[in-house]
Amino acid sequence: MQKGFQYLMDLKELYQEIILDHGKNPRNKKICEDFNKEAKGHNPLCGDKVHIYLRVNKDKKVEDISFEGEGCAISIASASIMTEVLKGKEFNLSKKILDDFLKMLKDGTKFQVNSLKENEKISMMSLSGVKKFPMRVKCATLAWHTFIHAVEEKKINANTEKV
Amino acid sequence: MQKGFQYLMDLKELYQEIILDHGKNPRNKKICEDFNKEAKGHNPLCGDKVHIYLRVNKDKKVEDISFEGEGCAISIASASIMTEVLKGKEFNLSKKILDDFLKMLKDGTKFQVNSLKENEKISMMSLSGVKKFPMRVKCATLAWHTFIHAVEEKKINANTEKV
Amino acid sequence: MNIKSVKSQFPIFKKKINGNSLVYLDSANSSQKPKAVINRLSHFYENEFSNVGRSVHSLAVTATNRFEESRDIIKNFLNAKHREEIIFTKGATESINLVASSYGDKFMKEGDEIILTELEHHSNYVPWHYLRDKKKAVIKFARLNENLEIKTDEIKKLITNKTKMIALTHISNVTGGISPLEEIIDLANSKKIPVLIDGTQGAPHLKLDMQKIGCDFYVISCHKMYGPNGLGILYGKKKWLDLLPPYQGGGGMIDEVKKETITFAETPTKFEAGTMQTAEVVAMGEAVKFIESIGFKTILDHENQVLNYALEKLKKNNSIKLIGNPEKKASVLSFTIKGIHPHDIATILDEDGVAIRAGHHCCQILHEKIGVSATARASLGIYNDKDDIDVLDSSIKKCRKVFNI
Amino acid sequence: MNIKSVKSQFPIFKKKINGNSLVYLDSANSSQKPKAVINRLSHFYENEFSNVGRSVHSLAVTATNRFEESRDIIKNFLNAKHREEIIFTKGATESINLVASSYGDKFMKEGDEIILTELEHHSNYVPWHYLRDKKKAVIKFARLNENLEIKTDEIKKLITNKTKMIALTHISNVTGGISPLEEIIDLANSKKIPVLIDGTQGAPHLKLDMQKIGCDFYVISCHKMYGPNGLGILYGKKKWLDLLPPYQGGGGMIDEVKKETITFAETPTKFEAGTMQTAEVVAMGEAVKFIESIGFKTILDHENQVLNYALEKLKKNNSIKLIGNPEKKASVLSFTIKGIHPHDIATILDEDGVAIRAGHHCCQILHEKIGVSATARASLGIYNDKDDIDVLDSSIKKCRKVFNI
Ligand SMILES: Cc1ncc(COP(=O)(O)O)c(C=O)c1O
Ligand SMILES: Cc1ncc(COP(=O)(O)O)c(C=O)c1O
Repeated sequence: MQKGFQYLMDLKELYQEIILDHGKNPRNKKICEDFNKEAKGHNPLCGDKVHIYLRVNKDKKVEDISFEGEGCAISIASASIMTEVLKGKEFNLSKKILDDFLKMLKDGTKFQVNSLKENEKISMMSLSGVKKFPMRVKCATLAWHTFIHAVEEKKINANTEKV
Repeated sequence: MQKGFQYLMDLKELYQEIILDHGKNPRNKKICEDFNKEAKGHNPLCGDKVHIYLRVNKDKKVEDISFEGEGCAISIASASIMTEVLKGKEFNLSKKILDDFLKMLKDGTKFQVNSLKENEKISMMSLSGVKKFPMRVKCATLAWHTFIHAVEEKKINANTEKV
Repeated sequence: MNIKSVKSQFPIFKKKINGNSLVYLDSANSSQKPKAVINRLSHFYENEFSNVGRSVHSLAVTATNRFEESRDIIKNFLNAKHREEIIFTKGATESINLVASSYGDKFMKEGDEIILTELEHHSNYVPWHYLRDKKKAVIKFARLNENLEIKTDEIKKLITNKTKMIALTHISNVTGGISPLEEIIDLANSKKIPVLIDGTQGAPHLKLDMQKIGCDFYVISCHKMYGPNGLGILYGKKKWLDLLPPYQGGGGMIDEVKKETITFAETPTKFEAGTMQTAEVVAMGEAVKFIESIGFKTILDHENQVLNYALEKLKKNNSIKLIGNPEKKASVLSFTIKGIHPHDIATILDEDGVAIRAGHHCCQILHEKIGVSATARASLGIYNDKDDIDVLDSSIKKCRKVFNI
Repeated sequence: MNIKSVKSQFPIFKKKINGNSLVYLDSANSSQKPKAVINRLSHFYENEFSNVGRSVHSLAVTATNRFEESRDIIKNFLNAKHREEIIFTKGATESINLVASSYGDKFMKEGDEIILTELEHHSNYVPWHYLRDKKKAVIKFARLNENLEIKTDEIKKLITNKTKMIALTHISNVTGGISPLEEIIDLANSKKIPVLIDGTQGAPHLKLDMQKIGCDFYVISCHKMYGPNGLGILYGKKKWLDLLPPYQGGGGMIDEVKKETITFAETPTKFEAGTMQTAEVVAMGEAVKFIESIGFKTILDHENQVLNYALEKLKKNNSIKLIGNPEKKASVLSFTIKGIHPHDIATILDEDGVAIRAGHHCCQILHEKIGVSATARASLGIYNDKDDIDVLDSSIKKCRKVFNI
């Protein structure tokens, strides 16, 4: 039962209050006004879908960001958290934050980006519980990969099968 | 070694003098004159090939029969023996003889056709050694199946894969 | 049926999942394997292994005999008329690709129509989609009724004199609904339209009789019926298999090869290109023996009991919505819980050792129809019992706790 | 290399054939399996079995991880650049069919030319023949020299600006000749013509490095390299795999499915339709580990020693004619004996437990060229030693006795 107990703890960590909150009441879940970049993402195995909208200014700053989509608590919470964290940030910084996020999910490394605010870190870290649930990592990363597709204006949809 | 010895005996039975003789000096290995029926047969697994030629008269009697082909001792001997046995016989009788031959190879049953001469029986029975060598049964039956194809004027080649 | 003794034949149930006994409710995805099948594989590799049909040495003779014996076992199991009607493939998916490609190449032209249903698995749609692309053919989807059942009338409506194929599933892998094959095949026969049955979910749960069913093609995946991975069966009426061109090309399926021309062997050989899955074919013979050792009637009775028990129990749980309500149903139970995504359900259930599947189950058309992108699915095998359902039920209740709803 | 200890890892050698020890000289047909591979299969079925990539429960996660780990193992084994360049198929035959179909559909048109050689196995001809039929393409066969070797010049001669594919074998399954890949691929690259290498016989006997070889496609059958039945590998350069349309359609390889349109996943997923051979893929990882545990250099040295010993010995036997005399040669030895058909040879050798193959070895074009319809073939695996060759030699001598010549 030792292992069963550990797993229960893992589950509680996976579905932290903050995730459940973002999952139930996602922020920026809409089509943002005057968006000028967008991309769709899809996780073919479970059917999770996300559509990211960005309004980017000449200085490559994300003035506004929003999403639409459907999926599990993890993927919706992750998209919601992402929009909160990346809004107002520059492209290059965004990419670094994304790297940090992916690395955290992969091997738990600490964030490299210094400018992240404490609450941003906390909300990103709330997703670190997926580390113990390998099949759920794709749920947590879908929105982020799709963001990159939007930024780079890739023609093909983001597809977690690939990444 | 008991089993090894038995097998050696089986081998001697398979390659009886009479088989080796027909294999080395096949009878009726040519294109017979004025043939009016023919068929090709093929064993795709080993590459054995046979081409049967028949001259049949109005009374459905096999006036002449011959073959060309290449293959192992068993298949050549079998074709050679077949031509000797079936020459001069009527279609219907030939089919009965063929049935007898196939049954002998399958379960060793005695011949039903009474009119077979002793030397015909002996040469046909010389092929019964293949019973113990299942993969070689197709070699022994190729010519016979092809004969039926010739008689029935089937469009497709006889193919031991099928039978 | 003594479920304990059946279950004990499946080694995997000795395993603990997160400290709990395994409650395997994902058999529609792939079934677990009995010891006899696993042992047959090992035994074959350890004692009898050789390539089949291509050598004359003793090992090859044995292997070839075992291989062809399996074909006979399966022929009898399906009550096919001829052994040449049994073709070994990689799986149901390849079987359907084979038919769509070979039949399509030979018999379809621009504007010809294929009738599918909204219930089909992607494997019974994508290959026809290729054909649509290639031949400029038309695909029509028969609509399901409110219970998500296939109704013969809906198919009848779509038939025209251009209809060249009707392809539908025997049992839905989402609703568990059993299709009215008899009616549909009678209808199709009367119009001389060939019918392909996707039997991937049918074969593990229903007694099959090809001569009685009367379909032209029936496809099976062995891994869903207690058999090995990587093996499928295509049953086809001999009259069709004789007519169809070969599918893949390679060793073993030819008659004669020259630089300018190639002639092909006859069925089943012409459809079995390259080295076959000898060990798997032999092991599949053992899977059929395993099924027959219990008996289909016993299996059906048992699975139906467990299914009905599950339906009763889950219907009492107000937070659950069942997907589809077919009158005739077997072994599959899909559902959603308001406010909790199926993926999250699956993760939480897994904590208790309950293995279910979440997603669209390769049926996106159906999911689009019902307006959800994913559902949770519990599906039964011969080894499940009412205790499994009790664990499922209490585990489902836990989901709401984790989600605080 | 301690041959005794290697051989002892293969359970089949405990078996007696007609009272004798098994002398297995049919590895070019299919190799025997080491205990580790057989055990990995059983272990997977008994402890880890689940369908991959389609469920989120623990078993499925484990199975998916094992499956994808195997892809990595194979990627490293072949030194491919990307893991997406490794596609699992049913066998070499399917791999070639896949390329011929997908590449052909997209890149070939009427009058385009494919260059093959007279040495090719039917599996590397029939799929191109289909393409010839379908696209009205042209197949040209590069001629072999008197030693039955492929020469780059003969290929060069055939190249025109319509040449769209060069497909040839790495090692011949009849002569054992090793093709001059480097030269040929350099030539093809300089003309921007893609090259497919049939590595079915190459992979078990040579250290492979895809980035060094530089071919566009390389195909492998796992059952010939100590791995399980029913599994093949297609290596393809990513730039091609990204461009090629999918092959079979079904579950798992799609992106989104609607009634009118379907979009597909990316490589390798788009080429892996339907339920994959999970257990076999996992076991293949073990086969690679087995090979690597001995080391390719050791294997090569050992096999070459045995091969040279065999060549020496058989050349002394005047009644034997060896087929082909390639300068660079590996592991295969085909021959004829005047007056005795290869089938009869195989039957007589089998008496002594010697398993060889007799026939055209799926190379009818080659056999037509040399003017015999069948040859006898002894082929080596890692488990053969000089003792095996001694038994072979004395057994061959016996043939003449049985035939009284
Ligand atoms: C050179 C060569 N190519 C292709 C093949 C086909 O391999 P498989 O039958 O495993 O698909 C073989 C083996 O039969 C071979 O020896
Ligand atoms: C109804 C149905 N059809 C077809 C398939 C495809 O079977 P496979 O993936 O084994 O080829 C499946 C299983 O995934 C199925 O449930």
